[in-house]
Amino acid sequence: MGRITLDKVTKSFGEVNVIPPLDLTINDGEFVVFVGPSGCGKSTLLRLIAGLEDVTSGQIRIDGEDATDMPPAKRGLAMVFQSYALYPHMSVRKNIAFPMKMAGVPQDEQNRRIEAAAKSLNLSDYLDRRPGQLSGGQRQRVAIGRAIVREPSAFLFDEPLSNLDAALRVNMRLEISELHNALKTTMIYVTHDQVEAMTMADKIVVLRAGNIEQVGSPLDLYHRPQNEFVAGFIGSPKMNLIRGAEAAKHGVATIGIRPEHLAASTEGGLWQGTVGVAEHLGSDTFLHVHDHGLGDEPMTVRVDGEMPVRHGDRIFLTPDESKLHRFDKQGLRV
Amino acid sequence: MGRITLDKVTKSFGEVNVIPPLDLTINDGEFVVFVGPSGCGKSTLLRLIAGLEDVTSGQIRIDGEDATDMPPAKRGLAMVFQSYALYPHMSVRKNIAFPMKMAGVPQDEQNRRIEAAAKSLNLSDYLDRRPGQLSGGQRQRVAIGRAIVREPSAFLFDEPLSNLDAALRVNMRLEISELHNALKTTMIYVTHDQVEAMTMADKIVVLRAGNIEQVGSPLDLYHRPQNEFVAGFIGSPKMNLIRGAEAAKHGVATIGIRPEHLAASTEGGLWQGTVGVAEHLGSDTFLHVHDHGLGDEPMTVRVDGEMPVRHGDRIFLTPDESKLHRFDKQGLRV
Amino acid sequence: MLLITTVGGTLLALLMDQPFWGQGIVRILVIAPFFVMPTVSALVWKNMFMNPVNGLFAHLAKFFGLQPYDFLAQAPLGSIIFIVSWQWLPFATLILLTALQSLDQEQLEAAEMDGAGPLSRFFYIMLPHLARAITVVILIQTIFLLSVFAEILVTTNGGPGVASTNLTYLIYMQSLLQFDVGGGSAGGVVAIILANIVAIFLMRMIGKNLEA
Amino acid sequence: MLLITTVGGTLLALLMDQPFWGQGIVRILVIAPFFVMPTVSALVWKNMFMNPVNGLFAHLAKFFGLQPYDFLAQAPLGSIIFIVSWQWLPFATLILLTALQSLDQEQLEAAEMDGAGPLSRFFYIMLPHLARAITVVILIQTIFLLSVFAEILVTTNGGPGVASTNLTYLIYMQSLLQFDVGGGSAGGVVAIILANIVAIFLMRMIGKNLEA
Repeated sequence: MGRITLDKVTKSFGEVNVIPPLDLTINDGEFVVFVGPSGCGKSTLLRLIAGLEDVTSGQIRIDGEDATDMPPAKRGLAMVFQSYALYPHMSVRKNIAFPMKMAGVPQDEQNRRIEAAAKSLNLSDYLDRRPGQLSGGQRQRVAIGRAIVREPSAFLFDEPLSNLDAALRVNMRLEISELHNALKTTMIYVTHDQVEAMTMADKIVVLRAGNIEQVGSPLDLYHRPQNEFVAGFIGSPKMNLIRGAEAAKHGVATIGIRPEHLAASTEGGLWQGTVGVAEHLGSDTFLHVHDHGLGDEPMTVRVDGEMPVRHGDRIFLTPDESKLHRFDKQGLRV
Repeated sequence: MGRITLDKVTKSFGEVNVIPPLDLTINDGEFVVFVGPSGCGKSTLLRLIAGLEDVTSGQIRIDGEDATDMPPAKRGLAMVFQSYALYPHMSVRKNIAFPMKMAGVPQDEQNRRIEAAAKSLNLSDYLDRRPGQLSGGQRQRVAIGRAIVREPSAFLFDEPLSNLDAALRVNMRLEISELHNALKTTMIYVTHDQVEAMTMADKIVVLRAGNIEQVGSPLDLYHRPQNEFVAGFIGSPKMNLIRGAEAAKHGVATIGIRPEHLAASTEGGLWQGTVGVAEHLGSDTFLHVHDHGLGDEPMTVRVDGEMPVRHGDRIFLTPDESKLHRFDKQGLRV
Repeated sequence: MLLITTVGGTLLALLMDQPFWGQGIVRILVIAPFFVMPTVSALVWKNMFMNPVNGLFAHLAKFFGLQPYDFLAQAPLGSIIFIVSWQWLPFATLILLTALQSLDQEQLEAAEMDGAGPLSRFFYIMLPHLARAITVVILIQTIFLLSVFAEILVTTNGGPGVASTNLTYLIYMQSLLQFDVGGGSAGGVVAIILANIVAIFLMRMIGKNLEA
Repeated sequence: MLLITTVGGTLLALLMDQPFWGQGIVRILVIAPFFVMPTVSALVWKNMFMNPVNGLFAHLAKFFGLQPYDFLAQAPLGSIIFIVSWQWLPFATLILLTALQSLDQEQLEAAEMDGAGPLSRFFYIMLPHLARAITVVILIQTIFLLSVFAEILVTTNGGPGVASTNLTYLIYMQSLLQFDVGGGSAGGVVAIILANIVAIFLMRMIGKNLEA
């Protein structure tokens, strides 16, 4: 079981109010991602749930039980830290065994769980090494192993992939997703990378300055962003936001159109501009279009496959009207 | 001018041969990216060109002139380092002025160039700050500014974006591309990230263990990888490589198909398997398909837009025969 | 004598570490004695605190109705150990404090999540982390304690008898007070060799530290 | 005297740094004198090298046909400065070496690309980087040199006259040899205050270092 409820939780550091009153329910077995720019309070929120920080007011309930004043160890949660936080003077085996040793699990049971975790994480060959002798990806796995053996009611991940390189990050992302499919345990995952959030989450919580901007499934957020901030934050490349006269035509303050919902043509279309940087990825082409008369920012267009245009070429863009997002003066969705 | 020619260049550190004899020509005005996994010798190659390492044998020519034994400062090249390598005790202005001061450029000319560089890089407001007071992206710009004012015949970039976070990396990538469009100067760029290589390069040099695996434009490498290594390295997500009976049907040792050239269907198709992790990005869906009987690795499929499948669903895959890559036993393209 | 001082000093410093985390002013006060010159400190202790007639301790003792105790005469070794410890404690504290602060906070938090109480955290996480720093402190102190000279000269002059004589003072007496230059020089060479054996261990430690 | 010693030591150490980069054994040899006890070193110098009859320097001088020179009698201050410098040089070297090694190699390479020669690199890149370390060395040495005691006692006994007397030795003489406990104590207090003023600067430096 791993149902976590936050009820009017606030957190202040001295005078600074990091988290204003915040309500959130995380259901058993869900993979929830907290995402937001740096300094948005997402890590603080995770640490409140873990018990590493005390809430200023409000209540945290785990499986219906009030856990607000429980020490971290009693909450039945396991955390994977950004720095992995392995114990450098212990072997991998002892690192993984440490939480069980503290909990007084019998030796036989400890060995059984270590073997099982090591097998599922491909760590069996490294059990007697020190963390210092392992690569970044292996350390990450040890940290996950140390969390698994506790058989927690929920896993907490604090930007676990930020110290890995691009290729390894994609692999570990898949491994964690597969782990969730296999264990079906509640997982709470903090990241600043919206791609990680979109690919891994059942439910995304978008945070800005301690406030929840939107809660929903990845596709909810992609199709119906509640405000301009979420619209600009979710999706890669970023949504094009257009203000002024063009938006007024639609009767709103701002309209947004995603790069993949713009049709590009060299013959004709609704808007025109000149090609700036053209990024040819083979599978797609991203065009950055300047001088379109719709604002100062270049517009980004995604074209499937290839498009034989070069720097300085004239290009026409036509938005898919059905995929247009409309926002009012306060930046809220209309 | 910035035409650089490497003629049978080798480099050994003691007994270890890092770069076997290597020939390469970089034309004036080209944006060349050296890409490869870590330890492939790409940084060493850049440092050989810069003159920070001495070649063991062979010749480096810059604009036809033998530069093999020239000191770094005389080669007319400017380098942007991974750590930015700014001088921490100098203001931004002095940092940018340093190479001109060393070259004895008159004070008026120095100021003119600093103002011009600061303006084009949005640094005008920060000229009197110390590097320690700047953000990562700003430091990166100062490092580029210090390179620009020298008006070099070629820029050398050594993984300049690896210390920035994902969003900033995309921005700086565009800025460097725009800089190249504006200056038309030769640029040599080292990275381990194939996306950077694909989006920025005129010409990509793929390196493995000091050997050049392939040289070509991004689309050359995407459409006609010369061997399995390049096929697997270029493109995101990775190409699916299939060996054994299925490949034998095509009369080769290995066949490769990119995730975007596989059609997925829930009704029927050539191959079938079960969905493992499904990554819903909104604009695309990436499916990782297991139990397809074609090998141990899961197959990756890219579906445009959304596809309503879940973990454990049955799915059918059909490759686009015209986009199939064929490789022989030695891993070379057939 | 050396062992008692160093081990005692190390343990005391470890205990003292806990409350001082990040409190700048307290830290300066703690570290101040380290910068007081050995001769001065010995004199101050001798005359101001331990003097059986006018010393502060004597006054204290009288205040509680006890017999004033001539520390340096009755327990010369103990007194010297006390003075030297007082001087070297800040040094150990400083080094161990720096080491403690270099401990990754996330490791402690991970251990807390793993169910380790304060005592377990100290023994399983902090002590292994400090192991190297403790060794360095012990080695450095050993070298310097070999040469505690000023204190002995000023306070007890090596006496009574040779109860508080150490190697350096022995050399001094041999060669200058008894004009036995040969014996003194021999002692000097022995001392240099001894110090260098310890120094080699120390250099290895520091070398490892620089690499890590 | 203090200034000459520290500045001289610092400059010498800086020059010595260059060739020793990364050469472990040479480094240990250079650092060894630091671990030799002050008394011992002073004795060794006095008897083995500078003695006008049997000293090594005397033999050397005779070998070259020169008049043996009684260093300690003729130039007491110079001799003491020399001995103390010899002792403290390794300390400065060690600290500055560590500071130099913490200098980012890419900065030097960037300067090289920017057209700075070895001399420009030293003045524009290395010296500013070392500025803080040099200050720390000067401060620490100042504190310790205030208390150079053993050397003076053993070699010149403060004489001839008071030519080589410093503050600590003055206190020693005042309070013990002349039994003027009051004057000695006063001197002691002055010394403690002096040391602590320097120490406060030092602590600020170290504090900044820890933050950076």
